[in-house]
Amino acid sequence: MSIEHRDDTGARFGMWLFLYTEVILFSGLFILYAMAAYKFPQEYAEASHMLNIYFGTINTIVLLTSSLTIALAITSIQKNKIKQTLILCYVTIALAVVFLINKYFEWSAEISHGIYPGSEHMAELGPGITAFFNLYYFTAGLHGVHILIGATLIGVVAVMIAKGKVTSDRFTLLENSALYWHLVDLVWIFLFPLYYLIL
Amino acid sequence: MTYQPLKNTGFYSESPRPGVLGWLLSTDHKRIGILYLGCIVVMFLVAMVLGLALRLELIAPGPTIMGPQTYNATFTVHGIIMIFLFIIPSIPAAFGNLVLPIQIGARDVSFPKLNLLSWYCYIIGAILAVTAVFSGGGAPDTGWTFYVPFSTQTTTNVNLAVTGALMLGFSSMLTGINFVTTIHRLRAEGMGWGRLPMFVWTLYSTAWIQILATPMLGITLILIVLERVFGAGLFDAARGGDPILYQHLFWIYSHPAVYIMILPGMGVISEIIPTFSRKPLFGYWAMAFSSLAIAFAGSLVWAHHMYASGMSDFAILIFSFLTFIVAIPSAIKVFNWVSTLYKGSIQLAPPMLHALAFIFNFAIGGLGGLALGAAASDIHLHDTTFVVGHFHYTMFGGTGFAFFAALHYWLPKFTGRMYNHKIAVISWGLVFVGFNVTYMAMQAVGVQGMPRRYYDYLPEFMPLNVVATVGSWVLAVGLIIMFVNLWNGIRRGAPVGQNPWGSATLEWTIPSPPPMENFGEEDPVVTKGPYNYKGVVADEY
Amino acid sequence: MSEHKHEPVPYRTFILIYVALLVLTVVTVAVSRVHLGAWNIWVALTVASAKSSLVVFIFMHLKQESKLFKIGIVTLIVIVAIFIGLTFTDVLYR
Amino acid sequence: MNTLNNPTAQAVDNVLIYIFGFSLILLLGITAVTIYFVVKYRRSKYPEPTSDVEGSWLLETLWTVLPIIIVLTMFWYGWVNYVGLREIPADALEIKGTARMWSWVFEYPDGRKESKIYVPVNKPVKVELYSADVLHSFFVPAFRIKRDTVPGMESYVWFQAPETGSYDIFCAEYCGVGHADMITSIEVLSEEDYATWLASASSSEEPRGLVVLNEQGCIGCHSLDGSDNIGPTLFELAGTPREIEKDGQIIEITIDEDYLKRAIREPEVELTKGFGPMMPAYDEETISKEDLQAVVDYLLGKIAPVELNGGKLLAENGCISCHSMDGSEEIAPTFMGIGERQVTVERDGQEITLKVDADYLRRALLDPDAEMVKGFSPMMPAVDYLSEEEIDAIINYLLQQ
Ligand code: HEA
Ligand code: HEA
Ligand code: CUA
Ligand SMILES: [Cu+2]
Repeated sequence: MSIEHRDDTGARFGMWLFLYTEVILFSGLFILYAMAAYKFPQEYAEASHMLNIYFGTINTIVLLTSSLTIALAITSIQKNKIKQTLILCYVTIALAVVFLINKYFEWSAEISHGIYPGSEHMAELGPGITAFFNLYYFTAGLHGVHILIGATLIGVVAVMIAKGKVTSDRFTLLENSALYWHLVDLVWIFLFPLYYLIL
Repeated sequence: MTYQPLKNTGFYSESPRPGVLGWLLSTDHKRIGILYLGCIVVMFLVAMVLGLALRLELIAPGPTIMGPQTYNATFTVHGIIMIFLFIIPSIPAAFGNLVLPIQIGARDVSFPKLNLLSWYCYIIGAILAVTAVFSGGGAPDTGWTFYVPFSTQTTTNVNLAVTGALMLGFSSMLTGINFVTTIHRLRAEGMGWGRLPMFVWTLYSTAWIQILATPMLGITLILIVLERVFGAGLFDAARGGDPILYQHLFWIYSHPAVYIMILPGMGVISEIIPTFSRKPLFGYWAMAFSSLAIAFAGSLVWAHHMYASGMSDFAILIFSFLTFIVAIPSAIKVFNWVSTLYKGSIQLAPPMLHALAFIFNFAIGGLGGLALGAAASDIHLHDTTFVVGHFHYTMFGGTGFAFFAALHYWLPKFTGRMYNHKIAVISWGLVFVGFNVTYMAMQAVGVQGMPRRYYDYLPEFMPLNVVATVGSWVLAVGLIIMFVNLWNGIRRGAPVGQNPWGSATLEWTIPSPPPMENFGEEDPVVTKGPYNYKGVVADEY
Repeated sequence: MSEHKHEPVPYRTFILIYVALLVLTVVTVAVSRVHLGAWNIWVALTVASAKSSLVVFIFMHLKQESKLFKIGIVTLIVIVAIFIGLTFTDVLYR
Repeated sequence: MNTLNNPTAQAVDNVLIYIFGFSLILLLGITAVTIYFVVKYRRSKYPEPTSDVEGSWLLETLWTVLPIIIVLTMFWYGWVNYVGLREIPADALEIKGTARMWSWVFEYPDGRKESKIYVPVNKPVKVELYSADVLHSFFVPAFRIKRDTVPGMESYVWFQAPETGSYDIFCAEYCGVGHADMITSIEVLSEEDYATWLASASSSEEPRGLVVLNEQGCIGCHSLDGSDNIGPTLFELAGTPREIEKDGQIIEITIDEDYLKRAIREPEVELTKGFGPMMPAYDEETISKEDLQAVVDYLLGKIAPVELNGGKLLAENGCISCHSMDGSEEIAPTFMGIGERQVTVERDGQEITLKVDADYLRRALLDPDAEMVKGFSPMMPAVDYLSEEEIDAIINYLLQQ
């Protein structure tokens, strides 16, 4: 037995541990959110009204769908349906792109309203609202970065599937990038109500 | 002494790739361990020289060898290097990598490539931190705590330094993930949880802290950079932020971090004391669980750094209470170490001397921690040089000495050569005395009320400061002798057999230095506990 | 290393979960439009937790994983709760 | 550790002594046992261990429970005493303290601003703490009190001084280059001195320019005595040449009114060579036009030197606390009517009687013990720290009594 022995469970466990670190990373921002929300309840409600709930909801659905497709991809690779798997991966990536485009429109709309960190319009809106939007931009921004990483990961894995490096009995890489993608979804599941839905 | 070549050179000669690349691209845990060890020791020496400079400045009131700005930059860089580049990776990354897989009977860690990656993160972090000193707006002057709003306003090179710290955090995190997985998945046949050497237990607890606390540092530092670049004002009161929340986020990582520093050290001590008493570690399970307890309770006490910050009194009540609770597992450990000596057969070899010094220093540091943990007394002691004394006692007197102990204990194993014992003992004496003189004086002047981070002070604080500075010279001499002696040992010490100390853990059952893949053809099967010295004999050197 | 291969999860399960998630999404949005004062945030969080547990257990296969994985998750949640909770002891009583 | 008999210090010292005491016992105990074992069970004496106990749950529980009890007492004692530091006596005198890089301003109920705290003896004092820029910390070792000043947040400390005297205030939270120089003091005055201090609307006596320099904390970085520390000194500026750095290049100028005004309103534009851009800009709100003029005039020496007031000096330097103005002579001769008085003094052994005059008074001030007034014991410190002018002022004042 050599060191290149194979330990899929170990690999998955390692990935989970990595996801823990991601959760803590975001929890830092959620701590800041909670404290400010306690300090400025009214301002928070006001501010979240300024966000466009339709963008938010659409993106939620987009992400949930992408989560589904990547989950299906794993089953289909286990069933050794390579072609189907690839398609599911591509759909997932496509949805990621849709999400980002959507975000782009949303942000450009807000920025055109002069709502962005450090703008003088924000300064006029007062501390509570400023705090809300600062956090909103940083949290959503960090989440966006994760979307990019996740999509790239899935892209790489897709290539490896096509090349036959990832197969029906050696697909831990796909599983792990899927896990990562689900985490991105999880973060959004909390981000969405906290920023778009509080009244 | 006359130079004798080694009979086998183990993993130094066997390598898929020859030459430098064989090191820089190696995924072998021993080679990575050596890489870490080298960098860490260099960083240590650099930061030590800075520490010496700090003491020199404080030998008299007023600017003696440097002005305020230089002094602030010096203790900041000293602190950053010592914390992020020396002490946090010191034992886990260096000795953890070298020893852990062998001790559990594995051929490598679970993710060798990740392991190499984490070393590169360390190097990048180190480079960023060093360039921060010599480039742009000048060396950072925020203190290693990067407190806002000062850290977001100062014109010095904070961004680079912070990014460096970020990379180092990432490196430490990856090591943590690697170790937890390794310990869960790669234990050899028969290596049940009850047979893990205590060093493995402590590394396991440490790894969990590294995983669950480090990301908080990540986000905090990211926010500082964003704050400086976009001027967002997340911690700016005028814009709905809260400077004290920064301190919470920072300490949520940085208090657990102090247990990242001490736990592996405790592990080393728990290996050495049984070995040199030829007697099982007293209270194995108590020791194992107290390690986990420290890791867990350690994440509940962060705000004891903030009693004077304007935090709510209720929080002070809670955190003061929890702080005292976290002292208990440490107490248990101390008592168990001492009991291990009882009716043993004690040999005062250099590693053992360092281990005993560890107990003494750590006791002083920790008991000092109690005075800091109590609400009323901390109000007086907070941000005085007493705190500086406290953490040098725990970090240097504790982890530092554990690091020296580990060097004296394991270097023969991984270099195949033995250093000169007489000189080792002498240097130990000097370091021990110099250390205590230096930091006892520092603690005393702190109780008198001298604030920390002062390059200049009132005359009444002078006598003790002089004592401390003189002490640091003794310390310096001792350390230089120690490092030179170790270096000579590595270069041309007498070759040693596979078990010079008569230890019972697995790493001593294979040649020194160990071969690639550690164990021969078939995997080891463990049949006895880590501290069962029956029939184990130390071979001559 | 004994590698127990767990059976592929049928497509149907995933689809059902997906539908459930969509329903829950609609629910939060709907609830958030009616005024419940402080309750809104709690409802929102409960639903979010429900959604995330669905994702974690089914989509992420936690259901099939060994006990170790589950203990890990619990630890994580406890730690996050501690971080947020203890921070509140300051901010709430300042 | 000098235990001071003031409430806050007592509270803290109780805890310190309790914990340090316990710690010492524990440390000595543990060390003693360790050394005993190491010596007794040394390998030369016992080649093999004489026992192979693996542990004892009895002991484990013992040394888990005992320490818990010990530390809980420490915790509770620490907490109750801490509460004492936060509960302010009702009749406390309130002073508003603001920290800024790198100096303190203390505002009194009557709106007067000083860079020191003046309080009457034995009166509880509450200091409300604010910060104008970054974190600082109000630390008085003698009273064992410390509290950060946080921008956008109010906090406080309280203390009560049973003895007159001067107590150092440090800044204990790191705040940049000036951190170590951010030192001022609490002046605890006797009832009557405090009264005189209140009466003497002190600030109005000094030229307005100097007052502003003190209030705004300029003195924190710019010395008045010619020594450069964080900022260039303000000593004898008029007409002196300066190398300044303006957008990139170094130019030589001679200091004049406009330059000084620019240097205060927008310091970062023209930097004096060798100094970093650290000085905050002072706009109309902080320093009004008039004050700016006053400052510049003062700096350029355009105003008559201050008329030193001997009476005030006596009060400030605490002479009044021993030498009364009303004829009473508990500790030392009274100042009342000292101008035309005969005194009998004891000079190296023999007694002599002499008429009080300028040089007698000078001798008495600079070397009090050489000529002791009959019936009084030597206890007065030589006031040689006073400047020539100040001593003259005092002497003139006394002779007029
Ligand atoms: C290795 C690092 C390390 C370790 C192990 C510790 C251990 C402890 N520390 Fe320390 N600490 C630091 C590193 C460390 N610390 C650093 C770096 C800072 C300053 C950061 C900065 O501001 O720059 C700091 C600051 C610090 C503060 C804040 C001070 C201030 O700024 O106001 C406090 C306050 O509670 C504290 C408490 C403690 C306690 C209670 C322990 C306990 O874990 C100690 C437990 C150990 C013992 C109790 C002794 C051994 C036991 C016995 C001898 C048996 C008998 C004991 C009993 C019966 C109880 N530490
Ligand atoms: C592991 C951690 C560690 C270690 C080992 C040390 C070691 C030392 N430290 Fe420091 N120290 C910190 C961590 C550490 N420090 C931290 C975190 C801070 C807080 C920073 C902040 O406030 O932000 C601090 C702050 C700090 C201060 C307080 C600054 C202030 O608040 O005003 C002082 C002052 O004396 C000091 C001194 C020293 C000294 C004299 C040593 C001595 O132990 C050094 C001994 C070594 C020598 C005397 C030199 C030996 C020479 C050689 C080994 C060979 C030479 C090699 C070459 C020439 C290549 N340190
Ligand atoms: Cu102000 Cu330190
Ligand atoms: Cu701590």
